[in-house]
Amino acid sequence: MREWRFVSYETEKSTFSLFPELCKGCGLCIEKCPKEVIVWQVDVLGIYDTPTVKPKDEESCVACATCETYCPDCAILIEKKKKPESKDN
Amino acid sequence: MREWRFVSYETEKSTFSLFPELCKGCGLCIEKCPKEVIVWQVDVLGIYDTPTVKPKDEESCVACATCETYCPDCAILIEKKKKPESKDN
Amino acid sequence: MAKIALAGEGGQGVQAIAQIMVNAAFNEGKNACYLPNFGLEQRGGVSLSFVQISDSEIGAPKFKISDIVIALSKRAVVRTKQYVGPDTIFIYDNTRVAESPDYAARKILGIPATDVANKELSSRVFNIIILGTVIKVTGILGVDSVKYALQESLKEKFLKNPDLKDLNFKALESGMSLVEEVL
Amino acid sequence: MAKIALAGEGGQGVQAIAQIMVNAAFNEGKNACYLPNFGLEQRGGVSLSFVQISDSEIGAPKFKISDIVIALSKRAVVRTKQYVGPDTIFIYDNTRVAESPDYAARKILGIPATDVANKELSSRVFNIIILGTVIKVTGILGVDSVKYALQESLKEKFLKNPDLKDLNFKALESGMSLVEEVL
Amino acid sequence: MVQKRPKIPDGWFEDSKPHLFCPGCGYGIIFKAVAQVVDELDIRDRMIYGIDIGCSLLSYNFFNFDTIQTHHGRTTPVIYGVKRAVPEKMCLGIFGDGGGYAIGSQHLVSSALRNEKIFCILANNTVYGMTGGQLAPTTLPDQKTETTPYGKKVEEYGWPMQGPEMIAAIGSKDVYAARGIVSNFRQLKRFVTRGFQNNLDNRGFSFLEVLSCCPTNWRTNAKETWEHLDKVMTKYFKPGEINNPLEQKEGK
Amino acid sequence: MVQKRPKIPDGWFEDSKPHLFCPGCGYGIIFKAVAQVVDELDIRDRMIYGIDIGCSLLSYNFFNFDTIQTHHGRTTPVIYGVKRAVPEKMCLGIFGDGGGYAIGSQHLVSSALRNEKIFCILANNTVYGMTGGQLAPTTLPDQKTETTPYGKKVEEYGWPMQGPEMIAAIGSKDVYAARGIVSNFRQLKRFVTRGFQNNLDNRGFSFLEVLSCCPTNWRTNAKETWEHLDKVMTKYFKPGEINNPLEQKEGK
Amino acid sequence: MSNKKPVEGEKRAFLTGNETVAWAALAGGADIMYGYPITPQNQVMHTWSRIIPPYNRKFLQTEDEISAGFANCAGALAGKKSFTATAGPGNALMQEPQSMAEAMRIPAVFIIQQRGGPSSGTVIYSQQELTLTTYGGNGEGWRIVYSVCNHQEIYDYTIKAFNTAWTYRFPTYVMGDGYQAELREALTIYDPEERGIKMVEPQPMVGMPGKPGVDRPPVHLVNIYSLEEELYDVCIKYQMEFDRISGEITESEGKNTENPDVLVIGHGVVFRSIHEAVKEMMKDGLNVGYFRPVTVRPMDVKALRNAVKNAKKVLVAESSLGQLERQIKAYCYGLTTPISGYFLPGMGIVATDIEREVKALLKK
Amino acid sequence: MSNKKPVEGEKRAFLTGNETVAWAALAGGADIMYGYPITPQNQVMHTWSRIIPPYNRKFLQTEDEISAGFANCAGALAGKKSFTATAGPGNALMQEPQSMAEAMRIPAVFIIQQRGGPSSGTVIYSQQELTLTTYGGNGEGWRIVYSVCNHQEIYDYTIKAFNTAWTYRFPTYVMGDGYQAELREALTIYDPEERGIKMVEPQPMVGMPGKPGVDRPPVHLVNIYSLEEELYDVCIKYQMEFDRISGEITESEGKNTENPDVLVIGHGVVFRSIHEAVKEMMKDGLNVGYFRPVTVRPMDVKALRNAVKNAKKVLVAESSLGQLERQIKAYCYGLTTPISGYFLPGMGIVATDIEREVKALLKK
Ligand SMILES: Cc1ncc(C[n+]2csc(CCOP(=O)(O)OP(=O)(O)O)c2C)c(N)n1
Ligand SMILES: Cc1ncc(C[n+]2csc(CCOP(=O)(O)OP(=O)(O)O)c2C)c(N)n1
Ligand code: SF4
Ligand code: SF4
Ligand code: SF4
Ligand code: SF4
Ligand code: SF4
Ligand code: SF4
Ligand SMILES: [Mg+2]
Ligand SMILES: [Mg+2]
Repeated sequence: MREWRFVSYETEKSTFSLFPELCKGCGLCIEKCPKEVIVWQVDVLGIYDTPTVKPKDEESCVACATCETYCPDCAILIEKKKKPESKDN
Repeated sequence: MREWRFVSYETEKSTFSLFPELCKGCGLCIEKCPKEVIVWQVDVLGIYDTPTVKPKDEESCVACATCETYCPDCAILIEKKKKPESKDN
Repeated sequence: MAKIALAGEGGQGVQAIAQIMVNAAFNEGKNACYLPNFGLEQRGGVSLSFVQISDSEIGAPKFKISDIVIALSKRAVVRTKQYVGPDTIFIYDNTRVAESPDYAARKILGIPATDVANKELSSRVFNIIILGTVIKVTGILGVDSVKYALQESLKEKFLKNPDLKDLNFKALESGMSLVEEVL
Repeated sequence: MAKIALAGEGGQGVQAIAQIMVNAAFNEGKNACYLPNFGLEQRGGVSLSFVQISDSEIGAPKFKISDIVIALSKRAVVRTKQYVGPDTIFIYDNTRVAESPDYAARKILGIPATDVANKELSSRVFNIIILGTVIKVTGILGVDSVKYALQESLKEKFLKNPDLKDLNFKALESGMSLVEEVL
Repeated sequence: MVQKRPKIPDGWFEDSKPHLFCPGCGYGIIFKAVAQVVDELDIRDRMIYGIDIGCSLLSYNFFNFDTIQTHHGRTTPVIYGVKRAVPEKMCLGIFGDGGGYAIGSQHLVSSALRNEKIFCILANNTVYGMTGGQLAPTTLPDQKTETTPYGKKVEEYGWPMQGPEMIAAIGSKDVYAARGIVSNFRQLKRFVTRGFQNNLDNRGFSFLEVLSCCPTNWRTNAKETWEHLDKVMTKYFKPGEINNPLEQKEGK
Repeated sequence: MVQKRPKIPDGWFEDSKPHLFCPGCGYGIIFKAVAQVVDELDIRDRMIYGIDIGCSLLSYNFFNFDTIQTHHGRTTPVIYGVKRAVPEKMCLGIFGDGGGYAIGSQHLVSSALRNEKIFCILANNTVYGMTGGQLAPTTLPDQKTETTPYGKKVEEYGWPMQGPEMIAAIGSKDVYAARGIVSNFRQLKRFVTRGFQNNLDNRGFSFLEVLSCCPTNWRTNAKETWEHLDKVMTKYFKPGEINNPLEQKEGK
Repeated sequence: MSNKKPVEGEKRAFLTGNETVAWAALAGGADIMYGYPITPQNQVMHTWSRIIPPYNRKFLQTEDEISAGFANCAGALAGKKSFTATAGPGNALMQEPQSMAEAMRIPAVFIIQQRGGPSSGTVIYSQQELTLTTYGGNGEGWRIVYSVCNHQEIYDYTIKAFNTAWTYRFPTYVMGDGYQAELREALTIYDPEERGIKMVEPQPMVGMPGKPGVDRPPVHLVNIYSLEEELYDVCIKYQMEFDRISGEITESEGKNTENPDVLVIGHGVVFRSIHEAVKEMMKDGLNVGYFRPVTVRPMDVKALRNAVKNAKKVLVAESSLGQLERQIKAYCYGLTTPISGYFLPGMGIVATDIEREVKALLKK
Repeated sequence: MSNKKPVEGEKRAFLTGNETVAWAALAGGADIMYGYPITPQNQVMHTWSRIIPPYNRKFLQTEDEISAGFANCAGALAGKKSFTATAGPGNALMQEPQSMAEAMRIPAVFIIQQRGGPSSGTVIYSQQELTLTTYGGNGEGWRIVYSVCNHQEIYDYTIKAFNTAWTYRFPTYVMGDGYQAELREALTIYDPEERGIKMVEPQPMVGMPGKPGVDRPPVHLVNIYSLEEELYDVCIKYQMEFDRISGEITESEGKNTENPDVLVIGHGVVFRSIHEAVKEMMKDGLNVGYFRPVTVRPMDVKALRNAVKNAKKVLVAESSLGQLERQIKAYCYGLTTPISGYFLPGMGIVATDIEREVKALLKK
């Protein structure tokens, strides 16, 4: 099984992971996110040396996975966090 | 102007002329005539040595020219006769 | 070896008699082949057929000069001119073609096949009369084997109407004697 | 005669500097030609360009061994290997490509073009720095004529933003001196 | 007895008559409608006529106007090629259902799409006539053809092609799309006139399918031919105007 | 930190990723829908996948199933050729609007006509992507392309092609014809599922046009890309099911 | 494919050439035919579609020759013995898929019945598709082409074509012509296996058993390459394979090729006339011979050069304007035997034509 | 056609080969281009459609190459200077209309930019369409094909192609390749009339003035014939005309063809390398020469045979697997100068390749 480099960002409702070797910096995710969560970043460069993306903060993401769905390159992984109450169980 | 051999048949309402060099003996006219006027004949042969057609009598033809219209080979000419009254004039 | 070109109008049964001839030859163990011509039109063109029957191997499927040419209509007479050489026997239906063509052939024979068919037999067996003349002129096929092939090819019709067999055989024989008269 | 192969990622401006070079050569009355490579993908392939400048007639549009190879990304370094011969000067961007390739070239020169562009000038003139290094290494074109061609090709941009001209010329000169240091 | 002349339209090239089509072939009727309309519209000197390989080829010297015999299915690109080069010409193409709906369907589709100002008439005889009666895109269910000797199976080859409906669906409102039938000459002529008119007005592409007959490959006599046309074919193909950008919509 | 895996569908051939398509290309989204459905229907071992020359060619090693790269416009005859030979296979072809509506339109028309039990997905990006942005049959009015540098004139090239509508008009009721859009993934997946289902049921031909994006030739950024898709393209092309022989008609 | 044998034992039959093709394909185990009507091959399709039902074979009439050609490739890729038949403009149109078959080594079988050309020409006959069939398309002629001359050969080589295709994986052709297509003559039909001809089993190139990515890697077949070097490697490899197998494939026949005053060369149906003419002339004591390539691609160059070298003069006879002569001259470059041509484009050549031409050459 | 001249006087320009084609067509008075995109000729269409508006010329993008080819024929039949451009699989597909152009003597102009083959091959470069372009279709090669080697020639011969086509009424080709298509280099563009090149006026073959049947007989153009004999007569007539005019059309160039130790033969872009290599080797005192056919159809056979005869050895260099060599050998049949080939299918050939090969031959 191939291993892909990734960076993960924890937000309240999700773990937002980006696979820079897959990201081509197209920006489709940024524009498709219903909550305008995603922003450019240059700390991690994509496969074509382009900027990649990350969530702008820890609050906005609602873990809807729209970005994941519409990324043509499968460069985003959204892991929904269990609701706090279920954590208490 | 090319001359075509023809035979003409006088009926009450029409002059029915057949051009044997054009008639291929397909019979479409026979079946299309609304008055079932047209019949086969072997006295005059068509271009492929087939039987040709003629009106069966002098009464039935109504000079509608349906046969002329539908003959794919322009082998029939229908000349409508002026009504008898006009003849008297 | 016989090279026979047959030509007529569509519906005159030219291809059918070519077929019967090569079948008879095949049954006799001879080499035989037959090439129909095909023009652009489905109907209306002159129907041509090139038949070859031989005891030895056959070369080109189509020949340039015929031993025998059969022309059954005015257009067929014109169309077959190119296959006529000084050794050709040219046979035409003189009911349909009034004037004898002035081709430089060995022999030009007019056969009243249409007339005989219509008056003495039936217009349906017109082509079988022609078959008879060809058989006679070539002499390359046995009459019995031709009759057998004829029977085979019309088997179903003969079954339905046994009189037909007689009619056809009569036509064949009449064709043979017609040509004998003029040979 | 100079045979120069330039390779980089799409967007690095490889084709643009090839174009400026041959324009300059054309203006100088030299023979020049330039063949872009084209792969299947519209984007994502390595962008390659084959430039030739000469005082005499030019033969094949594409050559097999370069006098100078410029490789501006990791993939470009790999892709251009086949154009390297024992007499080749191989230049790469050592900001983007960490390890010096072990090709059997005459010289292998790492230029921190990206670094210099980003830090001292602007990432936009990265390719002009490279242009400077090529000009310097080949020595086949006059600096003024290159500047003129550069100006022509960016005329409209320069008109809109006159500072750009200076920036580009600086980049050109910086490219020239960068390579001088390592030559 | 005075010499009589057959009513051969001026648009027909009389020297080539009797023509090369089979006895009872529907093409003759289509050509009569075409020539009469050309004469009525007085456009003979502007006509460029293109034909396929297919039985329409037999009309290579049929008309009293300039004719280009092309390849099977290629009449359409040839006549739009002419039209684009010399737009003042009236470009008419006539071909079969094989040429139009099979091998040349990309041209028909594209002419409708680009709204080429040409007029295409397609003779739907449900077979490949010229090559001796093979399956066509229009062949009826269970119809026996040389390549469906046990009858055409719908599971294998689908239902008969709906040509003018397809042309109309492609998109342009300026396309004239209609279906005539050789047994209704008045209607046929009307459709032919409108087809030309749509080009004359420089409005758009004109397409007319004509339900035609091929007694040779159908092996029908005259009675069966008319019946097959009127009773059987019209079950699968509805005559009428499918799209008429000219005001006058065809009622019946 | 535990190793994370990108959500690459099993149906994708992971070794060939990142794939060869441009940044932001709509094909990637289509392929995601396809692979997810193939995985859900568990038909990977029955898949034969055909692609055109056209950007779909860049998927020659994209999927985890057997792939035949064909010629421009010829995916359709190749995959129905396979299907006729080995009917137990599921045959999918993906190609562009040039391949499908221009050079290969006769194959599409004929597959719809014969109701070939194959599934064709056509990416409508209103240009010839692979060759650098020429006019396509779907190009929008006034759109600038390399071969209409001053904008496409409707008088010259007509209105944009209505593909699924044409396919539906050809005649068979068993043809599945729909239009999806890459900006509506749920719907897209539903349409892909039904397209496959129509083949799995051995009912008929399935055709899905997908409004896709070509940011490279459109020269759009991400925002403009989505807007062009959702606001401009949908003015000319209506997403939805045009013909659905499966019961569940698509509401929205 | 059902187990029922279409032909049991050996049988004399009297068929047209087109019927012969269909029966041979059936006996040779063809699974599927894709075709588009064109004279003079129509009857192949007619016969095939008429005779297959008991044997569970398939037929598809496509929308054009492009489709028939590509579907033919597809059938073979899917592991079925697949064939098509075409002629003239259809053959021209089918070059696109034929070229794909060459590039992807697809063992598809093509039957060509040549008609008059160029363009629509005639629907009757010619040998004007020699160049097209051997070297058509934008490629290098990686094709195996049998040029047959009688119905027995049509039968034999149609069966053989499937074996050749599936053994060597190059597209394989049986090239006849309109005369042979429509001619009726006798031949022996037989079941190849009963004659000891081992029929090669087809193998799929896609859709093999197992789940791709699990049981086996997926197959990804291409005919386009990103780099010149990639294509170059493929070209060299395939050319070398083609050259290597040529020795096993080439077939030819010759008579009196040791030292003839005139050697007559011709292929296909024209060879019948050559054969007859040479036989007759030899009977008359003339020192003439013939050489006939059976495979016109690849050509039996060794035998050809030998025959030409030994001859005093060479006559190439063909129903085209020098298409065969051009190939003969290219293959025989370096030899000096004078070669002249007798060309009747689109027309039959008979034995007396050959005799006349040969005698004229003898007199010179 | 408007009267405005696209090019006034003479001008140096720095263009791609594709741009050069478009400008030459414009200067040569082309009225209309029909085309379908394919790499590497796309830019011909791009440039043409971009530059024509002021000059009232026309462009139509068709649905495929078949259509582009037939429409191209139609434009010429209608009396307009018409052209198209294609490559590779598009060229294969366009053989059907090209064959019609041959049969009907249609003066249509075709631009071919060869790409790698067979099949899709590469989009880059090759010389693998020589056979296809000179002898494609189901015909006899009644085509005039200029194989150009640099942008000046692209310009000159594109203009000339229209004159050749309209003078002789055979389809006329300018054959380049992907390298030349995409290469940028300098050339002089000019107005042909100002240079004293008389541009031939096109004449319609249909749609002439007057009412048919009244003012003039109708024109009925065909490409199919009912009888073998009719087609035969046409074939012989056209072949004779083609042969007759060949003397006026053929072009070639040679250097040191009197008695070279090695004569190098090549066409198109490969000739550039041959030219360079031979020049270099001659400088080094080697006795080498070259022969280059400019018209690859018809070939300048006399000059070619002369050159080959005088040489001790011949090397044919080409970016294909012997397509040119085969033609050379056929044309030179009877000569005995050893010919060897240097073949890089789909790959460029450089001067050092030629030098290496020549020197190896010299050593042997
Ligand atoms: C490229 C090509 N393919 C096939 C043919 C053979 N062919 C000639 S006519 C014809 C079919 C004609 O059928 P259709 O178009 O329906 O016209 P019809 O004769 O029925 O009027 C075919 C397949 C050809 N001439 N050219
Ligand atoms: C026969 C042939 N003609 C033309 C081409 C050139 N060609 C390659 S891809 C393409 C167009 C692709 O456009 P489309 O089908 O819309 O696919 P896209 O790239 O937009 O997805 C063309 C014309 C070819 N490869 N083969
Ligand atoms: S994560 Fe995906 S959608 Fe977002 S920029 Fe990267 S490639 Fe584009
Ligand atoms: S999961 Fe939804 S909300 Fe969160 S970043 Fe992605 S698209 Fe935006
Ligand atoms: S004119 Fe009318 S009624 Fe008289 S014969 Fe003709 S069709 Fe019959
Ligand atoms: S007159 Fe006309 S319609 Fe009547 S049989 Fe004769 S050809 Fe047929
Ligand atoms: S074959 Fe049919 S369509 Fe063709 S001319 Fe005869 S009747 Fe008419
Ligand atoms: S050119 Fe357009 S369609 Fe092709 S891969 Fe790039 S974005 Fe996608
Ligand atoms: Mg039809
Ligand atoms: Mg597209």
